[in-house]
Amino acid sequence: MINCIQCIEYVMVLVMILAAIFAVEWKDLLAAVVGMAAVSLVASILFFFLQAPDVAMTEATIGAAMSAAVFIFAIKRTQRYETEEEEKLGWWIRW
Amino acid sequence: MNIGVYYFGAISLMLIGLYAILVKKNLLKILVGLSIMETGVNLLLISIGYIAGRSAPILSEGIGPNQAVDPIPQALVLTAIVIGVATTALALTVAINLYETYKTLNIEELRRLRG
Amino acid sequence: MSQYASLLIALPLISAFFVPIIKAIGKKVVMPFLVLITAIQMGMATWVFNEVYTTGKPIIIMAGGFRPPVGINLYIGHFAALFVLIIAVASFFMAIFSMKAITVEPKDKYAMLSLLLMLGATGMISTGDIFNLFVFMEITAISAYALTAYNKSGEASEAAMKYIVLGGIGSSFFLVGIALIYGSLGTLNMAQIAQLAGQMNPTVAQAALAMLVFGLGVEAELFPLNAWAPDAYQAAPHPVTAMFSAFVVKAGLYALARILYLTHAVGSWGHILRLLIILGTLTVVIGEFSALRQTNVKRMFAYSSISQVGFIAVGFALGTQAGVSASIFHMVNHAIVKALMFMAVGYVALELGGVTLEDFKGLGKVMPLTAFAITVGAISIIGIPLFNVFWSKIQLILAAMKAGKSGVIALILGASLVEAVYYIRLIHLMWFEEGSRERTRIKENFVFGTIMLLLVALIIIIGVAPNMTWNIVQKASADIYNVAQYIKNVPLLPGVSP
Amino acid sequence: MVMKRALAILTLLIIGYWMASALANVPFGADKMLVAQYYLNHVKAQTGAVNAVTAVVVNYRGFDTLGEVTVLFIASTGVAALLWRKKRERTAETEGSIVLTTGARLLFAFIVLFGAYIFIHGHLTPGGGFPGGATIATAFLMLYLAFSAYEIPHRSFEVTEGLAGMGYVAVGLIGLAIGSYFLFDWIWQTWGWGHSNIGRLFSAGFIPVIYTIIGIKVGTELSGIVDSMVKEGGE
Repeated sequence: MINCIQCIEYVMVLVMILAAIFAVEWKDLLAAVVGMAAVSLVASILFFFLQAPDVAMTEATIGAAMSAAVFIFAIKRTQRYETEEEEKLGWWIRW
Repeated sequence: MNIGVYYFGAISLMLIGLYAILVKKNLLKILVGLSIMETGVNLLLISIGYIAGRSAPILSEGIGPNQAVDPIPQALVLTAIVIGVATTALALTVAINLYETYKTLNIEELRRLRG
Repeated sequence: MSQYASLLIALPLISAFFVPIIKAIGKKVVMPFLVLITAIQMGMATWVFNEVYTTGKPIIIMAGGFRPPVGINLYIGHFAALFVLIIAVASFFMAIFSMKAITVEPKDKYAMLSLLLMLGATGMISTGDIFNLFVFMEITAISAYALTAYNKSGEASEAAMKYIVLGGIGSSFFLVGIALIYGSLGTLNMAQIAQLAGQMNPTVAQAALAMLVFGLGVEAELFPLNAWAPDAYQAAPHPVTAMFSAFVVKAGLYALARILYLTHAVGSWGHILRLLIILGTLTVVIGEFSALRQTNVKRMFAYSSISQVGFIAVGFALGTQAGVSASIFHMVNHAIVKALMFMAVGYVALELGGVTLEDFKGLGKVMPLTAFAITVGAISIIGIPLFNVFWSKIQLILAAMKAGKSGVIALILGASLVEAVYYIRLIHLMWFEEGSRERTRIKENFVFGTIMLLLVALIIIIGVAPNMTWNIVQKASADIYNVAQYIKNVPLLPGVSP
Repeated sequence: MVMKRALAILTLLIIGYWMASALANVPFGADKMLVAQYYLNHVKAQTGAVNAVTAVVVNYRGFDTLGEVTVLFIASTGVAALLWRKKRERTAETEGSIVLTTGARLLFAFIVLFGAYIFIHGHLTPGGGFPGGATIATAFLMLYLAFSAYEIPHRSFEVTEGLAGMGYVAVGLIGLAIGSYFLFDWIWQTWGWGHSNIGRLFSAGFIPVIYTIIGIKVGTELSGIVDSMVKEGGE
């Protein structure tokens, strides 16, 4: 028997995972950052469910708002789109 | 193996972030992955501190010491969030400097340019 | 009275915060201020060292006046006292070196960051709480990221980027390890973790320890996570490179050893030792062979430094007190030698503008004192008798013999052979070959020459009469190995236990 | 490349399975408190705070918080050091729309006040120095977005930041002098101020003092980071 609070939890976790996947896969970096902020926001709601209001507030202001703002400034000073090329394993693994 | 939905969410976020770090080539994308991974770790810590049926550790409004969840992981996560944002800001600064030198954020290109 | 040792943390912190105000007064004062603060820190560290080694009791600092499992405590035992002193001395020398070696603006930010790097390493070595260890590790790491990228060249930025990404992965892993330990024991205090470690579920313990080892592997430069190190060593400002090699990596190794031995009661401890021995061996092998084909001398020293770190990790992974003692002895010797060598290389780079092998041809005629210092360091690190590293390598071999690990002996001997090849090549280049360009003799800086000669003297003193240092080192290793004594030393609050 | 991507996913799945099998032994929702139970039992008497998280952050684990403040300080210093150029100025050309500019003027004071409220009441309600400081930084961020020529007075912000940090350490050192422990809560434990009004504003020893310091520091630091990121270097 699944009660309603539990459905909300399942839906929230699902939304969070989907947002994370989109944030990683979108080629438009601005959209990716918005996805990342969405992950943080949903996570902060989950923190509320887990009885951690302090953490939820901090995550919403610092984790979502400030870090997204800093990311957007960085995108403004660099480039907005990921260039399309074949993908290889990260370069710091190789010497 | 019975793990709750919160543990599942936290582990998934960490794996998605790690995937981005390992596979993606755009530096900003890698940093997005790092940030997602940190969120996952924070969620994991908070859900370890949760105790079923108890409320937030604010001891007014008739909540006694035996009716509150664990405050320590929450204090730890406060620290971890701030540390995460500090790392992100510094990393983005380094990325801006890299872009101004090489005019690209693609790590393969960076390797080639440096020779 | 002993609570005043908390000034070791408070002083660098408050002076780092004071730098913006100093800058408003006058920009010229910033670098002398850095030297002054590190000198005071050195004085305090000497006092603490003296206090700990004469009374034989560790100094326990309780922040906020709460007894340990409730509040955070600092534990300055024999090991921490020794290494806090080494950190302070190295920082003092490098602060003097920085006055000349740092030319890129903004210098006031450099002063703040290097003070905080010193603070982070000091805190990592002296803390007695596992999450506090994480916080100090992040302080060290983030100031190290910023200092690596300080020169703002493309190479420096790329090295810092590698470091940040690997460090980010490492710190996440470390935090997961902490979460698992906290979830199964309900405490974060190191002494209490050691007390309760036997109750941990072996699966959880194995996962948690592996996570912690990987998380610390970034700072401790163990194999899969040390790809940042050569780049960062090469691109960072010269005093910063010396500080990295002299104490940042040591702090990481210490944390590794401390956590490893605290949890020796858990069921799956043997697996973790085996993991660490494999990682250490790979670190040595890859470091040595990469060093062999470098043409940039600073990078070559960086690889050599990495392989020494591998020795130290292998020594800790032997799981015996002899192994721990040998490793700590090697840490001390390596700190001295590498501080000397990176400082000398940095000085050469400052005077000649480059550090490729080509620049080092005929260095003996251009900068004889510096060339002499590098020669002594190189001879020492190969492991020639009457120099300090010889004794720690011998101790490592003896410890491996006692533990019955013949593979480790072969590893150390083989690696020493490879080291001999590239260091003797360098020495030959410096003294017996003519440079292509005609260069006149450079008048070497008196202060830097004095520092280098001091370090050379230290190398030879330890090499000729190792017994005094060896005694100190053995006390320090008992501090790490003897966990029962560690638990007894920390005044745990009696009410808080299951 | 599909091959490498599959390999990465496989590795990640192995790590995930391994972590999940460890976590299965740390059951979700169970009572695992040891030290935390002590905190919950004694928090009101020992620190005077109603919000246990705040007490843990500022009193019991004050060292961590000092470190955390330091980390943020390093980040803002590092960002300023790495983006340092001879001459730097803002390059935004378009002024914000009339709605944004008017709104920013109106809201600025309210947001700053709200941030101050959050950090002053940290020992009573959720929140504290970090979210409060971030809220204040958001107000400055809004000014940056609304006005193309706006700049924070960064010289004085830098000095404020340093002074706030020194203030934190100084509070700790006063504790060392009065109560002989670094970061000792002298206002609550030695002077015994506010014991009679737990749950109201003037209680909880030095928690409001430290949270005010942290709030100011975090606010100036985050605004400083924004300032460094917005301005581009000229030649």
